Amino acid sequence: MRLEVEIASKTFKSAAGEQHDVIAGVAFALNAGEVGVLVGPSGCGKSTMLRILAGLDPDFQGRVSRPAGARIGFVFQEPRLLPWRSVEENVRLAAPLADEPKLSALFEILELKAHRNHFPGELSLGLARRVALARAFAVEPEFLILDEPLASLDAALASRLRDEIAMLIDGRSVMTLLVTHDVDDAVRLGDRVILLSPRPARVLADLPIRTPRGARGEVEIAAIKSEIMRRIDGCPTKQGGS
Amino acid sequence: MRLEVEIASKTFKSAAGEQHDVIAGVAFALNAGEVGVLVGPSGCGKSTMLRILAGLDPDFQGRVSRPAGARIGFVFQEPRLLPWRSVEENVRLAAPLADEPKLSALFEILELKAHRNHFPGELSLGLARRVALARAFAVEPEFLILDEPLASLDAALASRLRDEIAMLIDGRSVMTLLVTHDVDDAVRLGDRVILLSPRPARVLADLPIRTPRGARGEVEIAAIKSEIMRRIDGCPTKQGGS
Amino acid sequence: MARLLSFAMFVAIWWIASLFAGDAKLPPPPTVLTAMIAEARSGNLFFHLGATLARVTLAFTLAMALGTAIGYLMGRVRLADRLGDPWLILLLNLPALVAIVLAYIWAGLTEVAAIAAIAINKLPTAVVTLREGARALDAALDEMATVFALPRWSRFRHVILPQLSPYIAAAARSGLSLVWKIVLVAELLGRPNGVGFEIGVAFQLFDIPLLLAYSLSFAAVVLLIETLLVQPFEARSSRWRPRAA
Amino acid sequence: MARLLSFAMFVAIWWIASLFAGDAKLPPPPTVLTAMIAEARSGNLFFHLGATLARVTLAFTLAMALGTAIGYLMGRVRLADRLGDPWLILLLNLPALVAIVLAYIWAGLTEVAAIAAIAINKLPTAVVTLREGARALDAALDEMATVFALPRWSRFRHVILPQLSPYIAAAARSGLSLVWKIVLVAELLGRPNGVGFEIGVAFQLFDIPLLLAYSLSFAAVVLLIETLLVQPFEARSSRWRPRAA
Amino acid sequence: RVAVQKTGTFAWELAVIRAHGLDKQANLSVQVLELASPEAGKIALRAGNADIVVTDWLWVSRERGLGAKLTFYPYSSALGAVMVPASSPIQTLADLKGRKLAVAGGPIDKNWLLLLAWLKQGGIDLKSDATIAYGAPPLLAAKTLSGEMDATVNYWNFCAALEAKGFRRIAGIEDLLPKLGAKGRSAMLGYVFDDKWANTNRDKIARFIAMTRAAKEILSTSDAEWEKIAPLTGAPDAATLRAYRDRYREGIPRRPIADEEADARILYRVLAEIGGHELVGPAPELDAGTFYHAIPGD
Ligand SMILES: Nc1ncnc2c1ncn2[C@@H]1O[C@H](COP(=O)(O)OP(=O)(O)OP(=O)(O)O)[C@@H](O)[C@H]1O
Ligand SMILES: Nc1ncnc2c1ncn2[C@@H]1O[C@H](COP(=O)(O)OP(=O)(O)OP(=O)(O)O)[C@@H](O)[C@H]1O
Ligand SMILES: [Mg+2]
Ligand SMILES: [Mg+2]
Repeated sequence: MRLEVEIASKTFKSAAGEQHDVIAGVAFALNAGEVGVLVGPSGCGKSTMLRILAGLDPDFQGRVSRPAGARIGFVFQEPRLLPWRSVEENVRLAAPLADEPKLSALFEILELKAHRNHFPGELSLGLARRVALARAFAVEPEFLILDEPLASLDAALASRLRDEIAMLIDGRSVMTLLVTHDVDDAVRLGDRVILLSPRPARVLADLPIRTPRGARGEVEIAAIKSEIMRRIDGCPTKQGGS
Repeated sequence: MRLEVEIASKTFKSAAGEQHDVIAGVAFALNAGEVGVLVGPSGCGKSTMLRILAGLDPDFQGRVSRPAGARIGFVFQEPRLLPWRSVEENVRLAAPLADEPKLSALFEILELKAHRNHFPGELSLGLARRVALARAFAVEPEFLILDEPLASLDAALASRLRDEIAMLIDGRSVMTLLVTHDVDDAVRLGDRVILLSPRPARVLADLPIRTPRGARGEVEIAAIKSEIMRRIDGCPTKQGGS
Repeated sequence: MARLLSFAMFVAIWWIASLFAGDAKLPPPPTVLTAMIAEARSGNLFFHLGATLARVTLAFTLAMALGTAIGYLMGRVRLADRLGDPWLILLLNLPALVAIVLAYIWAGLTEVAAIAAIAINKLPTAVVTLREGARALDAALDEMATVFALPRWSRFRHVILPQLSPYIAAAARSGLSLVWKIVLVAELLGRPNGVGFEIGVAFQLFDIPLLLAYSLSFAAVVLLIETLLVQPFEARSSRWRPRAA
Repeated sequence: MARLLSFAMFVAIWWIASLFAGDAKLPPPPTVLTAMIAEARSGNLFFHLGATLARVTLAFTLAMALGTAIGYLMGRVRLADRLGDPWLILLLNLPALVAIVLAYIWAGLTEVAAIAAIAINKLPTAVVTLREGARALDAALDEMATVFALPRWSRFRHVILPQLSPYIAAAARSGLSLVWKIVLVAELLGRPNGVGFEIGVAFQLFDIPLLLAYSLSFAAVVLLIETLLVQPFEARSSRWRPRAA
Repeated sequence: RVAVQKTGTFAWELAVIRAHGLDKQANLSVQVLELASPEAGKIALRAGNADIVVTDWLWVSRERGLGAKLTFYPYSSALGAVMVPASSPIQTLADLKGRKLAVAGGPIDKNWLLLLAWLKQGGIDLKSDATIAYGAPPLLAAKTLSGEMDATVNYWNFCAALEAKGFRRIAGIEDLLPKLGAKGRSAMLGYVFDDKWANTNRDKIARFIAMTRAAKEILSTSDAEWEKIAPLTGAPDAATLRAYRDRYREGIPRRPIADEEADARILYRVLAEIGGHELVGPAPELDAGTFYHAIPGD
């Protein structure tokens, strides 16, 4: 199972009639069990690319070879829950095969136990995002797509969930694509970090991280982080701001 | 102008009929020109509190004295734009008094210039959030409420915007309430950091920062950060995870 | 409670109005009630009401089912909309009388002709409403359903139907009222029973109390169905909505 | 293009059907066209069409305006819904015939009575549709409008109206068709002109080509309005919607 | 002010009146309200938009019983007929047993009720012995023409049209009346107006009646006049027009009003018996004031 991406270009025609180039040549490949991380400025075309890779948008120039018939788990950038179905029903509808112990465990990890019977309109944004995560994990995906999965969560929970995601990916050979603005997350989770330019997106750098996730020391992580920061040219690191 | 908050309790009755206590006693005060930062775990009741403070939810136990008739600028946790109006119209509708140079400057800062005529459905989430920021700033608010304004933005842009927000607040005496999960943001922007417990929300600590925003050195910032981390008991810091 | 109050108010206003207008212009409630009871006693009321209800049920079900399907298609598929639109406007604006007369001419003075004619009259309004509903469907949820490979039925039931339901409710309510208006014409023109037939008779005799007795009986049946069946169901299925003040 | 094609198809099917059914059952297009041209020559067509259009316009505008306001209120305010609902169901299920007869008896065989009766028939279906629309309004946008203190008019125009617009479109289209059906009854029963009057005459004479000529003329007018006015406007105002495939 | 059905015979008369200036001679200003359906006239009268309409004494008496004081003056004795296709095996009314019968105007139509009453005397209950389709007169006429129905009981003008198309007239309803007790052709249709209005406009009514008599005279003597009003009748061919003309002429009432009233009284009883309470309302007898007597020369 392998994902091969070669998007020559993708343009949107806005309702006002203007042409917007969003992707201007992105090519990379991803093997089963690998985690690819996409990092790029806001509005550069990451979500657009994920939609293309998931097969939701056939209107682009280029070629994408996806594992045929693979179960996809997609955490969209917004929760995209069915407002008229309870939290539990939302998860069960996407994953009819998931059994009760599995769901219980997921809800436990994501701290959603008290909210099983809530409707999405009764959740905080962070809770809704966690439901979207539960849904994506419940389908036991072979291809996992995460669009900023840890945004809107507090630091403690985010760090716990990051570890859970890592565990999940390592446990089974899930092919994962992660979009994040958090370089720390990128380095701790990714096997390959793909840096994108501002719109229209091009690949600035494709950095493989060869040390296995579990074995990465703080020093190595800091080194890769500063390497990434350096590549995103002209960008002051967050730590050094103000 | 001063905000005084004394919420004894707030409960929601869910559609399934369960009672959910969301706030269990939160009291604090905020002066004009001050920035209060609310930090608390996801789902603890922060957004609920902001809605009460903005006068959107009168159904609670307690007392809130708000500056009467103050212009409010609210950045909701989701963008809440009118999908059928262009970016520019969305801003202009909320701020009919804003003139062209002002809008231009705002769009410039928020890197929205290319998207003025787009409809919200044609924006990335990060772009939409920036439009929501533009809208809140365009009204020249006397009371500014920001619910995770910098989520979904890349580190570089977020840091630049943080500086812009600081400048805006310092320039005029805006009373500001900020919700964030980023302790770094909290310490760099806030004059007072209010730590909240998990649901139902109580005030864990109300930490004033006496050094003016501009004069805070990296050392002092790190000290306050570790103080905050310590207070959020049992919580591993994000940096120390994995 | 509020419903009862409102109903009492209705009767009161009617009564007062009839006092002012005089018997000939508007019979007071007791007169109509007497007529209603007399018809009920003789069994006529139930016989005709039953006949009409059977026709209404059939035509309504037919038109709603077909209308929903066609409306959905026209809302989703651009080409279907383009092709179907002129037909739709034509059907929408075909007078009930013409449709019914043509149906009777072609299919004879039969039950089938009557029901088909009524259904054809109602169909386009259901299509038009559902088309708007289909156009307003949320693309984001659609993508979600596609990615998670929801089976066709589950997708229809859990993703699409709830979004269409306000449109279906509107089409059903106003559609029922339309069917009811048209069934009367159909019965008037060529059926030997039904409320429309009786109303035709009452009309020929200019018997206003009888006219009102039959009209109100039908309204009462619908009111009953609404109160006991439709509204509890609606309340249940819209629980998820944030409650308004 | 697709519209033209569809229209041509319609005429073709009609023609073929009339060949099979025979002149008596369904007159072929040229016969109807001849009748139409004859009526147009004599000026009758335009006179009656004009009279009916004037009535339709007035009654439609009245019913839509009032219906939108009441429907919005009932969708937003729980109490209004509770109080108004029984009345609504009653009005919905009041036969057109009864409403028209009562209106004529009270207000005389006047233009006002006719228009009021038609508007009253259409009103409840507009209310029912708009009520669903008002119930489905987005609370989040409402909060936004409150916080930013949008003036009343601006809030109505930019926040509420766009959300109601699919419901208004549905109510308008199906409502126009209802008004048209009812204006015919009203004209049949008590107006000395209008398409309904002519259709009544044609029916008494059982002149099917004339019947069709008048029916289709009206449909043609509506088709024209749709194509030239409504649809371009709709296309413009729904530009923001993500385009479907 | 008079209300007429645009396709009705009253409209023909009025056309003649106008063409010959009869209204001016009678010093009347006739405002005609043309309407498209038979029931519209009753609405017009009730709503006060017309002073005179044409309808039957049955309804007048019923309304009087219910409190609305209307009154009636004979206009036409033309009634419906039973029509069958030329080749039909039906020869007499008794043959209608077991056939498919189209009844115009519904179960309370006077033609139908009189037919029923007549057959009942012969021991036939057609209501249960035949397949009956009620419906709108024009539709049923068309249905009989197309052969879907074996026979139709219809209004005289539709019967005339059928006759012109070669249909056979089994019996005119007016022919049945003697057996039911009437002495002659009873004019069931008449001008109807309000008592009160009549009392204050006695003279006007007299002149109006005289004027319409003159018009009837013209129509009964002059064939050329029929050519002129042909477009009004909607007759598609000369044969139909001829049928209309003959039936119309037969229907002109020529009997003294007292005879009419006596017959009406008898027929009312017959109708009350067969049509029941639903038809005649609370009164079992023809209401005494139903007929208008103040016309000189009756
Ligand atoms: N309408 C409602 N009905 C029932 N419960 C609700 C409703 N709205 C919110 N809640 C509950 O209130 C709690 C607090 O929600 P709130 O949105 O204030 O959280 P938050 O602190 O903003 O979280 P986050 O950081 O995830 O945005 C949540 O547990 C949520 O489930
Ligand atoms: N339907 C559309 N029509 C026109 N332009 C669009 C459309 N959808 C997206 N775009 C444009 O494409 C660009 C990329 O959008 P995308 O959502 O992929 O960004 P992103 O990288 O995910 O950003 P973010 O980090 O803010 O989520 C944006 O500039 C946006 O304006
Ligand atoms: Mg994105
Ligand atoms: Mg929140």
